[in-house]
Amino acid sequence: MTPGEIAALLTEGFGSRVLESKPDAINPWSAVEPSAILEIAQFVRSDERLSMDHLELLGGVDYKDRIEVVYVLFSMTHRHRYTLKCRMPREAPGIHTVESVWAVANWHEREAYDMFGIVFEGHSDLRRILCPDDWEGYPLRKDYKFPTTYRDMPV
Amino acid sequence: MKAEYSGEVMTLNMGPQHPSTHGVLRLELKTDGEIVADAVPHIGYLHRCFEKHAENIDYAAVGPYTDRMDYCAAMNMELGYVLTVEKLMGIQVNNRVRCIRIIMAELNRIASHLIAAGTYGNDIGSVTPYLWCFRDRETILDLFEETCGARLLYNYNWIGGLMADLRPGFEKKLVEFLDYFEPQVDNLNRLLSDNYIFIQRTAKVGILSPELAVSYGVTGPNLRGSGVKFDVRKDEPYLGYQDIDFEIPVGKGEHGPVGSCWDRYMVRIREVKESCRIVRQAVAQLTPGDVQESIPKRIKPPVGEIYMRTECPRGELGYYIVSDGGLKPYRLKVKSPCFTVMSAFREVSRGAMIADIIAILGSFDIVLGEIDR
Amino acid sequence: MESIAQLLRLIPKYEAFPQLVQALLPMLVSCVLIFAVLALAVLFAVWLERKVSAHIQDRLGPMYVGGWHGWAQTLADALKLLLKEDIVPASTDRILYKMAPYIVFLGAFAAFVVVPFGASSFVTDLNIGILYVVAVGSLSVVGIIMAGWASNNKYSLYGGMRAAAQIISYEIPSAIAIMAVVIPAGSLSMVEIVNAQKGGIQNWFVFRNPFIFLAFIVYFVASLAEVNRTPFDIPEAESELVAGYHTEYSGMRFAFFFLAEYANMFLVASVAATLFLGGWTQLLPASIAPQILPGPVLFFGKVLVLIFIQMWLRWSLPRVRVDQLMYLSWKVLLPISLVLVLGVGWLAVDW
Amino acid sequence: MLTYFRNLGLGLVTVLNSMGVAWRHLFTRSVTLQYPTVKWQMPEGSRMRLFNKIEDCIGCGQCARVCPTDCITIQTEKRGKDEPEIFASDGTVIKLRTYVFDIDMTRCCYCALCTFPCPTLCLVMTGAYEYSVYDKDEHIYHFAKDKPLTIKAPKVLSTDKA
Repeated sequence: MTPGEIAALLTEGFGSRVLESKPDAINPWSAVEPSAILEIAQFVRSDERLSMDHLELLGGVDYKDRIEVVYVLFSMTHRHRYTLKCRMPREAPGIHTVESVWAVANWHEREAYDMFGIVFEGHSDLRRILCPDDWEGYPLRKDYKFPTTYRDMPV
Repeated sequence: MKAEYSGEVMTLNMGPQHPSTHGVLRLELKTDGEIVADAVPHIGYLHRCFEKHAENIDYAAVGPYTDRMDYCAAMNMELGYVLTVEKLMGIQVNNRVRCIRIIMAELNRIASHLIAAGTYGNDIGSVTPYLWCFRDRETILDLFEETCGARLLYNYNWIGGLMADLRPGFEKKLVEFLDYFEPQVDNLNRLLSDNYIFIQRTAKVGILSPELAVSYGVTGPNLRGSGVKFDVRKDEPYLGYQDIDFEIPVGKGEHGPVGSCWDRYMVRIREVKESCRIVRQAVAQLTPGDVQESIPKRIKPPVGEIYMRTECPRGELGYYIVSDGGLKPYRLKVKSPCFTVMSAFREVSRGAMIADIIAILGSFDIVLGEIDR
Repeated sequence: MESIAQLLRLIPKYEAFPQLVQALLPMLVSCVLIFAVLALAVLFAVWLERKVSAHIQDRLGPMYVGGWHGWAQTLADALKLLLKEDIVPASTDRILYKMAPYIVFLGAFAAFVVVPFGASSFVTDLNIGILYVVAVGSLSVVGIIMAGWASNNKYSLYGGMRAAAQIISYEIPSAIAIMAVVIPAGSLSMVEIVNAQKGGIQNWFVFRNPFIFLAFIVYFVASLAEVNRTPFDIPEAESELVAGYHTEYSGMRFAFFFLAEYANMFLVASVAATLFLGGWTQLLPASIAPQILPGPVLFFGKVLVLIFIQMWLRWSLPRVRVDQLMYLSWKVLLPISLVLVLGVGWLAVDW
Repeated sequence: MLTYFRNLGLGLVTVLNSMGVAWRHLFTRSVTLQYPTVKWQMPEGSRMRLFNKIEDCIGCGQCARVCPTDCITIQTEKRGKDEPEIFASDGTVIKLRTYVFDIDMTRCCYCALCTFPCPTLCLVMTGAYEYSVYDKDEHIYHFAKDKPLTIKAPKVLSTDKA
């Protein structure tokens, strides 16, 4: 299916909760309500026309005014790809986990939490994955100040 | 082999400094005697914040950093990054650059699979294949060194072209090497792959079912080992792979259920043979031309975002670049194949024995530089 | 030992020494002699192993130390280990930790008392020779378990437990395979066994009948496991248990473990050579030519061939897993060795 | 019962097979290169230690700007009007006196990005790979020969990145 049809399918299925779609960009995407992410994920995976069974990438992006979570989905059977985006406020970014839909999301969400501080409700064990467990601050945020010492060792 | 365990549990820390964790990985094993009830991987010991670096240096300077991610297959890492930025900027490269990139990427794939096969023999206990594989890999490194001057981290692929053209006589040396190398692979098979002890150690161990593999986002030889025929070079051809004919080896489960360690290992060995075929055809398609003609003076990609995948020896490597029109990438996220395979490790290694944990880890062929970035 | 005793009588005023010293002195001299022979053999065996492994892997092996092909490499290693700091980890069980390497070496060293190197050059001719060798051989596993337990390290504990399980379960098939030789030889004493194989290659037990030939293979495989050599080197599996039972050892103690491993290898090869390949008897049939080469040269030749095969196996086979090891011992070697003894016994009775 | 003996036979045959392969390799020529006595012959394009021919350097700072790890620090000052005109070997006039040109080889990542933008190609990567030292500071190579005439606050040309 072409990105245009996917965008149409999404807006027809979820109407107002699909905020914006850009099927003709190099990387076709559509912005989605953060609260509806679990439903859309289950729909996108179970619907046989889409059957996006391969979550390729789940990454956080810090735009100055908001934090976004990007889901790049791919279907092994139909060989088409589509991107979903959820926009969240910078102060307390929180979204529901999609670990139940794609098991790969478990580690990717832990990395997004570690790097951006996005809290994924319902995640099995939301801990830091790359930085040490007692590391303060979220490194990949734009306003991140480098700590001078870590456990009084110069960094 | 699902052995349930009873009795009290001893936690055994395997790593981060352990001879066969292929890098700084810590496995927290909950063992009862030899049976391992639960293996929790801890990563992050080699985290060098590549993505933060990438936001502070310009596009051309990110190249050498991408080499450092998967240091066993640096050429494929650069290639992924360079192709993504070229697609974002809409740069077209001439046929010579495309063919040289295919040759270099496939040679690097052979070298990386040789490391995987050699260290896997070492993990299972026989040291000789390790030395034989590294002896053959040495010739490939000499070819790289003669072309771009470095053996392991090349920075050879630039955005829009290559650092240097092939030296005269490179094609002759390359074909000579391929003719010498192909019988060596059968030699290795007779020593290791068909050895009954090796088959016993790897055939019914670490079964990764196709559904579990897709759900855990496993890609590359590990996915093909589970019988799923999926390869980015065939599925979404880039760089001119569409007019090169080669097959995708898939695990068929000759010795026990599909998706065992032996299948993943055998897929890599057969892929080495396929790569030799690809290199021969790419050498035949070489046409004269200037390799640096379409390198832009100043690299300022338009505003926008891009996600592109390439087939690196360990799986499907994806670069997601967001550009705000400036000289530096606004956000660069890397989808690393070993990261996803490692998340499936806990599921696969439940109920295995300690010796199997090493066999499963070796068959996944992970590189910690790529997991921790 | 008698020849040594005569030699000692040549010392002037030998009779003046007290009676006890006169009895103990020959034993002491022969013990030192055996230790010297063993140390030299181990030095050569370690160098040979590094050269064999090198050339199998298309390498060169030691080339610099001591001139032609680095013959003094093992001597240099021994000296280096002598000077290395001998770390005893803090919370180890001190006495066991210190005694373990010597017990492992004792197991191998004590068994050389009965091995006949030549016609008259053996220490004693025990009439229960081979039974004594099997009994003392199992002493080294006690040392390994002590090392595993004492170094207070989880990996060493695993190594020790694995060694216990492995050596105990492989002693049975090797003991039964030895019985297959004792029946036609008619006596347990090693000297008698060698005398029964005198007179050329056709009298060797190995070629006596097919059952004994299979018994030789069973014994060789079981002895590989007893000595922790690949494909059965699970107690000190580098890739799984870091270094198994001798992870915490360093300096001279580690050198002693190394010496003990090669001494064990040497012991097993010499027992196999004495039992199956006719110890120091000649190769050519007696009818063609009498024995020209001296006994020990022939004996060491056969032992070196067997040691080469052990090294060759080590560098071309992967390692088995613990449960496969147990399967091989109890389900394969044991039944086969029982059948072989049955066969040999059936042939030995002259109908 | 049959698979028992089949496995046994299979085990024996494949073990002997791999031992045969190992035996054949006992007699193949070994590939070791005995390093201290026989040196590795480096191809001429190999990228090892950096070298800068200071006479040709016009102090433009292109290399410092493009280096991903900021290991080149350059300090220059204008040459006075009265001083004699000096030219690089390929004829470009040198208007700046570089009195500090340091390359810190411990930070260098050997990517050779600096050798390409150099206008007079005075910065090259030589084939020298044996330069290990006991003290890290000895790895900071100082190529500048001139002395600064007017002492003023050092203007570090290489933009100080994060």
